[in-house]
Amino acid sequence: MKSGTAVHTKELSKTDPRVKLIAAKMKKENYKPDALIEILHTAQNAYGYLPKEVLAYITKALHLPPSRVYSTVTFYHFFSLKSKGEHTCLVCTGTACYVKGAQAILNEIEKKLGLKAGQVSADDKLGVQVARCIGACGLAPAVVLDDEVQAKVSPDEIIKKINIKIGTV
Amino acid sequence: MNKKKLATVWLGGCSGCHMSLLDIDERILDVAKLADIVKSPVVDGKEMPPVDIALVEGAITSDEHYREILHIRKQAKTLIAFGDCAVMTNVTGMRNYFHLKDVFDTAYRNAISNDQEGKVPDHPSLLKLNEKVVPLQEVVKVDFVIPGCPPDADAIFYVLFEFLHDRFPNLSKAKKLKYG
Amino acid sequence: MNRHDLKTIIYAEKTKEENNKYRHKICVCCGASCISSGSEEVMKKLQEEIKTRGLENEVEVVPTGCMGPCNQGPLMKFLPEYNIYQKIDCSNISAIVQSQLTEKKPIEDLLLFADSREKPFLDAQEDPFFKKQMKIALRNCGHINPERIEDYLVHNGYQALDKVLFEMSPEEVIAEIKQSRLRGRGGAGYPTGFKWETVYKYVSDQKYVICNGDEGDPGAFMDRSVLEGNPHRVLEGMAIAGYAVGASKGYAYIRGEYPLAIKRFELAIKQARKMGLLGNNILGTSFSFDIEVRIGAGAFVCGEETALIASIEGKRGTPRPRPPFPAESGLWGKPTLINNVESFAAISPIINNGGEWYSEIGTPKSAGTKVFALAGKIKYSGLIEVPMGTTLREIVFDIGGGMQNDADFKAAQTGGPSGGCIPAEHLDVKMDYESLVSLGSIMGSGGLIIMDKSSDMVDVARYFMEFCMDESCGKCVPCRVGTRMMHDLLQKICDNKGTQIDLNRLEELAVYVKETSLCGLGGSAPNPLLSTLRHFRQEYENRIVKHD
Amino acid sequence: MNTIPVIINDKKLDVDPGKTILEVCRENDIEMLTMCHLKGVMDIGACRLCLVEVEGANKLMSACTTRVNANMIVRTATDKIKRYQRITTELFFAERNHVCSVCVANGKCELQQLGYKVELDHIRYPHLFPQCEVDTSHPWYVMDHNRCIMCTRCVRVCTEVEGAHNWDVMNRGHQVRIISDFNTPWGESITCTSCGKCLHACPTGAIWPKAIVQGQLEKKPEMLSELMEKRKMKL
Repeated sequence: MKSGTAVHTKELSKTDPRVKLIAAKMKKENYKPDALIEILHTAQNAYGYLPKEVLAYITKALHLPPSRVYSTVTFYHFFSLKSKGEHTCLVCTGTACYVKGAQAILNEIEKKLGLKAGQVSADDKLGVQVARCIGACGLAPAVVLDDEVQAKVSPDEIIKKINIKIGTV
Repeated sequence: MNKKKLATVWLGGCSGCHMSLLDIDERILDVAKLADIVKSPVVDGKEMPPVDIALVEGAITSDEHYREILHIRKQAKTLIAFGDCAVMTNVTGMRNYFHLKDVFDTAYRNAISNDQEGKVPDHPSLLKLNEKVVPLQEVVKVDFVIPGCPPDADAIFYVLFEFLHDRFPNLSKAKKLKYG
Repeated sequence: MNRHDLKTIIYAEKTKEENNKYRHKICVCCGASCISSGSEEVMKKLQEEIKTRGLENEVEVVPTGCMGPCNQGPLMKFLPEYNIYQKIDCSNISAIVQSQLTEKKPIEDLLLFADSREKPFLDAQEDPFFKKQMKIALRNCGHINPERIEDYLVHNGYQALDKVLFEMSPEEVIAEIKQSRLRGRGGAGYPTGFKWETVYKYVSDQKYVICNGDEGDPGAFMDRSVLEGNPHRVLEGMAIAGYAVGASKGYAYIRGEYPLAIKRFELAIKQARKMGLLGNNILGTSFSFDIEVRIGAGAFVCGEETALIASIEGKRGTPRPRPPFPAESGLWGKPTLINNVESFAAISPIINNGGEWYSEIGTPKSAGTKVFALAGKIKYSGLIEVPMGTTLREIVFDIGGGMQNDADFKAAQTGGPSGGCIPAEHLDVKMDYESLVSLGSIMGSGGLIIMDKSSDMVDVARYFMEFCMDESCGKCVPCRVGTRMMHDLLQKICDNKGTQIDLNRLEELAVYVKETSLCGLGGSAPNPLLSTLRHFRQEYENRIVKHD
Repeated sequence: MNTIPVIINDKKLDVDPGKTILEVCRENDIEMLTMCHLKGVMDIGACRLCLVEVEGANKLMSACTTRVNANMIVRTATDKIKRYQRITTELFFAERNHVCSVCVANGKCELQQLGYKVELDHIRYPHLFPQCEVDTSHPWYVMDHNRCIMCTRCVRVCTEVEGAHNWDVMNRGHQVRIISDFNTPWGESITCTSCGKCLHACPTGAIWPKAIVQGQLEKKPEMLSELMEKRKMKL
């Protein structure tokens, strides 16, 4: 069986401020299909990811074929169809960070926390991701912990910081 | 002219290629004039002596096949991958899309027809399946390939006949290239 | 606003600057890198300190764009002395201000590179890191507040736009750019003037100008720094291009990973619109031009121009075969000019100083300067700008201060995943388009990663191949399957399981993918592999299983 | 109409300007290998089988997307091109799970024919053996991703000919897959009209009607091309 997403999903609440945000953005862009990516950015910022009912909502409003929206969403790595966890740990694996030990950080996270890149912990507390380059090469190796850049970190340090975040210390 | 020595071997396959070999019918007599079949599932020879030509059916699926193909390579002057399984794993390789453990579970533990015991056989005398099935070329140097599932008897005879006359066959030029 | 109004504003701002009541100017680097190491906190603390000392009327504190030595941040610069302090700790600020402003002498121990040079240079301009550089694209980065259009205006901002609108015809602008011999800074090095001329020649009711700021090479941050440090310069370049080719609409496509650059560029657009430097009838002329920002969503292939166009149109960023080139049929099928951020940043100095001036910088075939993002196992990493033709040795050992821990230089990777490596025996190679190609590498957008003996070149090739495999759009067969196949084979060799046959297959596939791929991503994906094979073949051979 | 001279494989031809190299070759019985091309729908130049050498061009050009110019000199069958066509075919076979012997399209498959044409007797590269789904949710049809070569002919036919846009492509790189709607099981699609055009557009045994078994598939891709021609005439 296919594990897909049905198009018919529950309606979104019109009073949800996040829905209002997306509605306003679509109106501002005149419901033009070419603004799809801009609108997806707005939705992703509001929800942290792109829930299926939000995609269905946008698809309907822009009169786009569902597969066209889904194909665009899955093409760009910025967009996520899954919740990324309450706290996020983004390990930069750009060349400079790679040369300076990004892999060791990932290995340590896997060893100590049992999470590989792209995974979210069972309790949804922590999500681990990798970035191709966050452009902070002078600070390599760099890790972004909940939007905060941790510069020149060692594997031990980052584990400590994560543990403080998720409250296991 | 000295008679050549010919062997045919059955590894990870369904023996369909050997059936097709038998389909060369009376032309087997032409082959017999030029070569002795010294080892084959259809004759009595069980050891693998040094041979001029070895037709190998089937892919490499286990530790036993692996040892066997290395031995065949040592013994054979010309090693021919015989049929789609030997050439590109074909049906034998269809388990490669899954983990071996899942394959065993499906066959022995979760199958409707099992006797409720659901045990994966593990007797030491049984061969051990490799995680992935590979075609012959991944393990040894292969001198010629006859694809097809099974290859047509005409194609098999053509290839044998050419090799037995010390010529190098060309299936494509002979319009006998076929898969499936 | 018309031309006269603009002149009035500039005059007023300049007068203010000349009658400067401030004795000192303190620049705090607020590039993304320094912000990450805490420069906003430094900024706040510094302002408090100035206030406590009652110096608000004597000292001006300015947040600026990137100053260059990014791994020494946060950075703080005192003008006019040009003393730069590095790795500012908030607890030191009081002492620094006391020493600089009251005792009139710098604290040497805290100056830039004090911990790594025998003696730091008091005037940072004398430091080889800066002395060997020549800043054109980055000219005002690190000096002006990127969030104030007035700062840019005082530094000759929008003078070039003014000049082309009132004194030059589009043909003359194109001729000037052609004379400058500027080549596209995005990587391929196509002559910018010719590109402009081609778009200019197509007749259409609508044309577009696109600024490619989808800097995707891992290890490259030139465009980000320019956009963050001096967004108006890029904006001005785009407007001039719009005038020259006859476009009234521009798009700036900026990576989603650069929120600060997006914020500052959007602010710059707002400010420029307000001043009448964007929008309808710019400076009272009949020329109208407006810019919209489009945010990238994390796809390296969108740096390829046809993929970028698809992305702006709200679709999957997959490239299409060329011809037709975007100059003929681009965004929504209209003639479209696409240039890189750094190329646009070079336009206004060329107009102000003349094409001839620019063409005399650099080498005969590669004119001008190039910005590099210096990173890896080097003492001073960061953002630098040098004349074309500067040798790799000068960049690594003079500007970069040599190797970290004085290790031996092994190789430099240029052009990221599309480029190649330069081994130690070619340290004296001139950094220009042709010389790099002759070594099997490319200029690329300017990422420069320095590696020492600890880097395993087969693993480096595997790393870049993995990148290309993940970033392949999946449209054409050679790139979609070929990069995966090459990656798997490289992984096998890295795991010490590869054979000579695998190596042969790898080489054959590399040439095949290079020649048959639909776009530049696939066309250059084998470059790191081919160049490491060329210069470090032994490392591959050593990994190979020898069959009996 | 004025014609322009071109030279293809050392043969001088006078052809209509505006045509693609592929069209010109096909009209003049010059054999061209293609996979993603389907007459009547937009060409995308993705399979790279129709690459030709054009004198003066610094790279190989896809014949399906390149228009002829006056005095163009084209070569379609050099050793290099033949070698590359073979590698492309090998990569097609190695990418997904093509088992001809159990396939509905066996004997009528365009990929199989391609293999014979490039004289491919074995694949030198390791097979990737990806895990692919078989979508049997549609009442009449099956979508088997094991046999899909990502030519996207179904996507283009569904969008351009039928106008339904049920199909599209998700993900990128080697993880691309054809999807209906939001990666919805085909049988639950709200856009599919069940017209069956994708079936005939598909060059392999990836899309097929449930009523048939191994080796029985009949496809009529030329019907789709004809349909587009008829529509043009009506306009």
